[in-house]
Amino acid sequence: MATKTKKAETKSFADDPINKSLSKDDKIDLLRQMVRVRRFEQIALTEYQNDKMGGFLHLYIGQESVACGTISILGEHDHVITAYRDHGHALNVGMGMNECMAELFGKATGCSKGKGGSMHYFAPDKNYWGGHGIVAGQTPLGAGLAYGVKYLGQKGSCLCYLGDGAINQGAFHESLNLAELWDLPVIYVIENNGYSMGTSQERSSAHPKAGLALRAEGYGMAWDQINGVDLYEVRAKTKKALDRAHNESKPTLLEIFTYRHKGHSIADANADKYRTKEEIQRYMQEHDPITNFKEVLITEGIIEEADYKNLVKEATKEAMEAVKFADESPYPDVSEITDDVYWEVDNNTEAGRTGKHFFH
Amino acid sequence: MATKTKKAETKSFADDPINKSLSKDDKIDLLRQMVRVRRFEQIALTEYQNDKMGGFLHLYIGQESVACGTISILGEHDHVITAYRDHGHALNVGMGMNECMAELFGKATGCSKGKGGSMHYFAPDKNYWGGHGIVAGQTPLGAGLAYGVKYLGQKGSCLCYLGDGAINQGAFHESLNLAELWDLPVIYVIENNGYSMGTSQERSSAHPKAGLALRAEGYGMAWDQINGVDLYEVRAKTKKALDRAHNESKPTLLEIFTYRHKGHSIADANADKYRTKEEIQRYMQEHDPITNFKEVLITEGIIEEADYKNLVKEATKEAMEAVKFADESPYPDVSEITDDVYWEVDNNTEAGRTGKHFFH
Amino acid sequence: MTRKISFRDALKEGLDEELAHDDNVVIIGEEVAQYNGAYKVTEGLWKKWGDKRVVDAPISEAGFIGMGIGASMLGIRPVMELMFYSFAYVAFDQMMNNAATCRYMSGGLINVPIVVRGPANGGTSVGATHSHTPENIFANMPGLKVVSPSNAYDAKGLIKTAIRDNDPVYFMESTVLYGQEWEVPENSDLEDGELLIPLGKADIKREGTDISLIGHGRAVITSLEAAKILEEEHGISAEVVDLRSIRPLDEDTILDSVRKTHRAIYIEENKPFCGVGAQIASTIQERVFDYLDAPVLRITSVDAPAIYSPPVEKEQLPTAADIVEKTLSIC
Amino acid sequence: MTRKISFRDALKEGLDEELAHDDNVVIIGEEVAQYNGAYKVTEGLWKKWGDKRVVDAPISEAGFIGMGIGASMLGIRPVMELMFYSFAYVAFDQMMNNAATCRYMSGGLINVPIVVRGPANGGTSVGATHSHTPENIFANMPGLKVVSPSNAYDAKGLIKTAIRDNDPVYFMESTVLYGQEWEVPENSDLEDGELLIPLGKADIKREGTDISLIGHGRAVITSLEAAKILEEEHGISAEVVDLRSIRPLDEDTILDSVRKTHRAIYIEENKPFCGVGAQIASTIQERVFDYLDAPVLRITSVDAPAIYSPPVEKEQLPTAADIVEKTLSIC
Ligand SMILES: Cc1ncc(C[n+]2csc(CCOP(=O)(O)OP(=O)(O)O)c2C)c(N)n1
Ligand SMILES: Cc1ncc(C[n+]2csc(CCOP(=O)(O)OP(=O)(O)O)c2C)c(N)n1
Ligand SMILES: [Mg+2]
Ligand SMILES: [Mg+2]
Repeated sequence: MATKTKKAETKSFADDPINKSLSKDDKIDLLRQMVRVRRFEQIALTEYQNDKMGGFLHLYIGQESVACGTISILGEHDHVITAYRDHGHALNVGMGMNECMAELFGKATGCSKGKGGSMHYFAPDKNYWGGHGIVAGQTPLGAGLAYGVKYLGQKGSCLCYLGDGAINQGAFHESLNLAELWDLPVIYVIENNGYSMGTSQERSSAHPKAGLALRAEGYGMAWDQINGVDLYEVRAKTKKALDRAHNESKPTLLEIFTYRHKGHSIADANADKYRTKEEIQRYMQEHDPITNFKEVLITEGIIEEADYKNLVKEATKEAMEAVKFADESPYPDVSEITDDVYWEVDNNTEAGRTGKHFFH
Repeated sequence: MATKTKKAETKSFADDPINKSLSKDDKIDLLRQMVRVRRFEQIALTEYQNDKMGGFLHLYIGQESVACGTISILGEHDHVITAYRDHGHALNVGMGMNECMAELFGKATGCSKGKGGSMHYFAPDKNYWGGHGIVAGQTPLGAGLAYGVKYLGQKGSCLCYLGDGAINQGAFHESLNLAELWDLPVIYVIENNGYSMGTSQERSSAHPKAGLALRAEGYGMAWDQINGVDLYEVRAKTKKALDRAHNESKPTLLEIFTYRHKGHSIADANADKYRTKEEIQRYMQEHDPITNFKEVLITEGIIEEADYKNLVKEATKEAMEAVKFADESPYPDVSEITDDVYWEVDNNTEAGRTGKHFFH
Repeated sequence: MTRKISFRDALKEGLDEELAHDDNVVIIGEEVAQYNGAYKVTEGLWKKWGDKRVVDAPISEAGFIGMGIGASMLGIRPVMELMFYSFAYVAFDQMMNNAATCRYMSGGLINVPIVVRGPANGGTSVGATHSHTPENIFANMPGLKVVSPSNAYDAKGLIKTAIRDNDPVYFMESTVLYGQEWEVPENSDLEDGELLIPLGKADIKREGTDISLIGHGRAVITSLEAAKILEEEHGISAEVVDLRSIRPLDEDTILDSVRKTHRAIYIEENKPFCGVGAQIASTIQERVFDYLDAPVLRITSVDAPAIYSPPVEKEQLPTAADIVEKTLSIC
Repeated sequence: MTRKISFRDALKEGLDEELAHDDNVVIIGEEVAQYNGAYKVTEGLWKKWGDKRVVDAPISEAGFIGMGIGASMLGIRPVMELMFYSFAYVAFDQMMNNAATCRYMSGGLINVPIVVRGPANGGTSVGATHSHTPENIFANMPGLKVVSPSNAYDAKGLIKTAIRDNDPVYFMESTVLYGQEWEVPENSDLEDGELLIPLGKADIKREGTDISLIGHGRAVITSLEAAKILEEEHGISAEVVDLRSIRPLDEDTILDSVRKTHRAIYIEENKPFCGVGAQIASTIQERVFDYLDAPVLRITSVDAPAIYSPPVEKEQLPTAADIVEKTLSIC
């Protein structure tokens, strides 16, 4: 499922203007971003096992190129919203490891003050609108962010990510129709990792052989498919969609083939039952987007193996410092449970002071 | 929008086995059915204006060939479910004018004891499962009826009707995916009359030029488009879908082009504002399915104009008698408001007698 | 202050004024623009304000309300019409989760200044699926606000405030009231130049000393009828308290009234189980137990899905006679 | 009767027995078959019963629950799992309208023997959108039945009855209880050969004379803890009443208990506004007003969306200490 594009084709995407214009440092930065995401999550996983957090932890490991590639081309009025597997997007829009780790620990210093947890990272100041737990529930919001950008007269867009399982929710279908009907500059990105929890794509989605992106056809919407292993391809093809959004105010449906190395979430005990060990191994060894891009940069003569090791070391250090930060931060106070429910109450406005808002 | 097939093509559908096998009487019966539906509704409309009923009245006038043609080919294990514009389907499955008219009048003798009204006709004994008011809300039910038929090991199907506006509801999309994924013998029939209330198809649905049925492609589902003016075509093409359901247990999405002569409902004061008078006139005069089929039967030498007049007279008489029946029937008693809520209570079972079920 | 206008026109005026007041206000819903609104609440607004500000939506309530929620995060102030509030049920996840919890789950970084309005009432023979009255259901969810005006004056003042509120406000009307008229002042007759009624302030619609008839929406009008009969035919002085907004809730006004009258009935057109009346009755007995001379009673719709049959449905909803009878049972 | 099994296994036994009892019972839900259930409630059932009887669904709750409703009209008895009951919100229209009103709108020609089950609880740090507890919301709708067992024994007996019931039953569980064990008899130890508990019968989980602690679901377990503390540390004898089913509701048992104790607190993990406790408190004061020595009090979750922070969420839910404190305030 995951990799349709052959190695040979890859070359051409490197030559795409959006990639050609990258400086050496830019390229190293892209690799660094992916490494940061991976190390952040690997260390978060350890801390989960150390009982530092609760609830869910959906790891992005294996899919780093998708968030990194797509977000790396965004500009001032481009917005991002995704589902619960949201750490990669968060770090790529520029959120710090500290507030992200502290959120996992349920600390008041977390990006959501410990109120959202792993599934609910937010950074509106960075055009990042979450982190959403209800499958496909974010897809109308994505249309809305695009609607807002357009309404405000800005040249912008919204990138809205969803999983291959999420395409079967009604809200997504309604969003596609609205997006095409109203010319909303939204780009829906299906991160197709082949599985929704333990259910393979074939068992959850009826679709023509060509793939899930074909769902766009019924709406007359533009679509494309991308080999997610290749960061250059992700950037090049997403750029086309972004141009369509910026210049024509038209939506696109992208299907990016990718793979998650770990289980659905930390609680997924069956991760190597519904997928063969061989399949997992193959993706980890032959189709890892980080390894792939590292090798591209080595081939391009931009880095050496040692530089890569150094990136890993730096990212590890950063993540460990985030753990320390999270560890040392306080939990929210019980009295703060009812903060952040109503804007008017939080801001102590006349409206917030009128009538009773809470009833326990 | 409505009529794509040219007159010339029509001939061939008359020769389709499903139509060839019709006796003269069968053909007259088909015409009679359409005439009955029309007269029933025209007289219901008058009675509405006489203040005999309340709420909504969505007339099927102009679309009669769709219910008549599709339902006329059904067998023992084929089920029918539709939306609120449900009188045509009801009479075609064999419901009587009496219980249908009485339902409009809100009488206890109505098919739903006066509890459902115009939008909610039911006759499970005739495989007719309503009559549903929430747009597209019936589409998962339709999948479920097909699921039930299949589960019970019967060779059957479910015909599930919806409007062109209804295709944009999430529940419909979810139903399409389930139907194709699980090989459910359901036939979704889009009765495309070009408008959802005052909104034209172009303003409500994004779709490729070829039409709404193309929505099926994203699911790899079979589809077809039908000129609803031609009863023979409706029967012939629906038969193919029915065979697919019976023999392969596979779903089909049909788009039948049709037109409603009246407003969306009796309350639609704008019926000739969002559509030009010329358009309405054109459909009434040139594309009326009853006139069309009457002419076909005259051309075939099966009836003469006078026979048709007679059919109209009979249907009028039947409808007027239904009015009388409805008029003379009692309203449900106020004490019956809480009947028909719980099966266990209605049947006075142990479960129905245990605990409090009602709280006013 | 002698001008009388309909509930419908009062709403329309409120919407029109807010469209003028803030460029970011946009009205979205099925048939709200070119068709002028299924119930004509938005009549003329599309003509006046154009395609950008008044938008016809396809039949995709989850999609377009969710879209409105997303847009509101960027500062747009969408006023969404549900043709019937019953259709909220296909948009329920968007309305309960995305509207109510995004602020919370982001630790207060987001707010959702959206209004979702439309009729939530029975009594018009449109059947069970079109007659839901989900005031209690939405008010159950912290993060949401729920408003239910009983008359044209309140409707205008409350819709304007709702649109300016920075939290999601669900505004539930009654088609039965749309055509009825009440006094609504011209702006030129108002000191502030416009009519704004705060959320969270109940209104004593009639003063009384013997019993408090408390309710929201059209039930308040029925209660006023009953109060008249009680006074004229039974010499009972009933106070009628109109919640106006259900969340935030003006408990003080309710409790003060009961402290004075020592008796209370909650009247609503909603279904009984866990209705708004349950919340209010429970609160009254908890907070002013010693003032009560009788249990707090409740009047609701007869507990079944809405029946179609027009004359019978009238009896399913609370009537003035029901209120008089219940009042006499404790007065 | 010494066998102890977990709440999870009790449910599984109930499902397994009903799969055997009636060929038309079919289990449908996300990950219920090959994955063995997200919470392992259906573990082993797919292996035992095969593809026809235990079915994995795509993430389309409105679609597959609506489908189940349609199938149930033909006599199939679908038992649908919601991985979290919170996901009912995307299927809300199907669950409120099609399940609850088709019987009514057809004048009684149809019945919908469906069960929709799954966990509805907070307390596991899964955040606001995954921690909804909509007992009150579904019980508001006539035509629906709502069940919320507090322990393994009840879970088994109630799920079996729910599946055999000819009306739609919404069955709400708690992941927090899944792993806990209770005594559940082997069928061979039962006179009738199987465990069936009627809906609409509350259960006195502990007898007492000074106060009635009434609740449903896990709040009953918390109440039992509190009752022990009250007895041991304060000499107060608390009676604990477990509703088991919320609709139908066993008002008699509740009222009898209060007639005896003269004091009552309703405890639930739901949000307060229009919660089940509001309904019960309102009923108690209305029906046994003169027996009450104190107002009926309520304990609920702290009124905000569910907070993630694990240690803080513990404090958002009712604790035994909360119950003890409230009890002492009126005893
Ligand atoms: C409406 C809803 N149904 C079910 C779930 C439970 N759930 C969470 S993630 C998931 C699988 C989603 O798979 P996919 O969309 O492919 O995304 P991936 O996890 O692979 O990134 C499920 C079933 C949910 N959160 N929301
Ligand atoms: C969920 C929902 N939204 C809105 C409505 C109001 N409504 C009833 S019919 C209708 C138009 C439907 O048009 P279409 O599907 O084309 O069917 P037609 O009336 O043309 O037969 C609308 C908007 C509804 N009943 N349910
Ligand atoms: Mg996936
Ligand atoms: Mg139409």
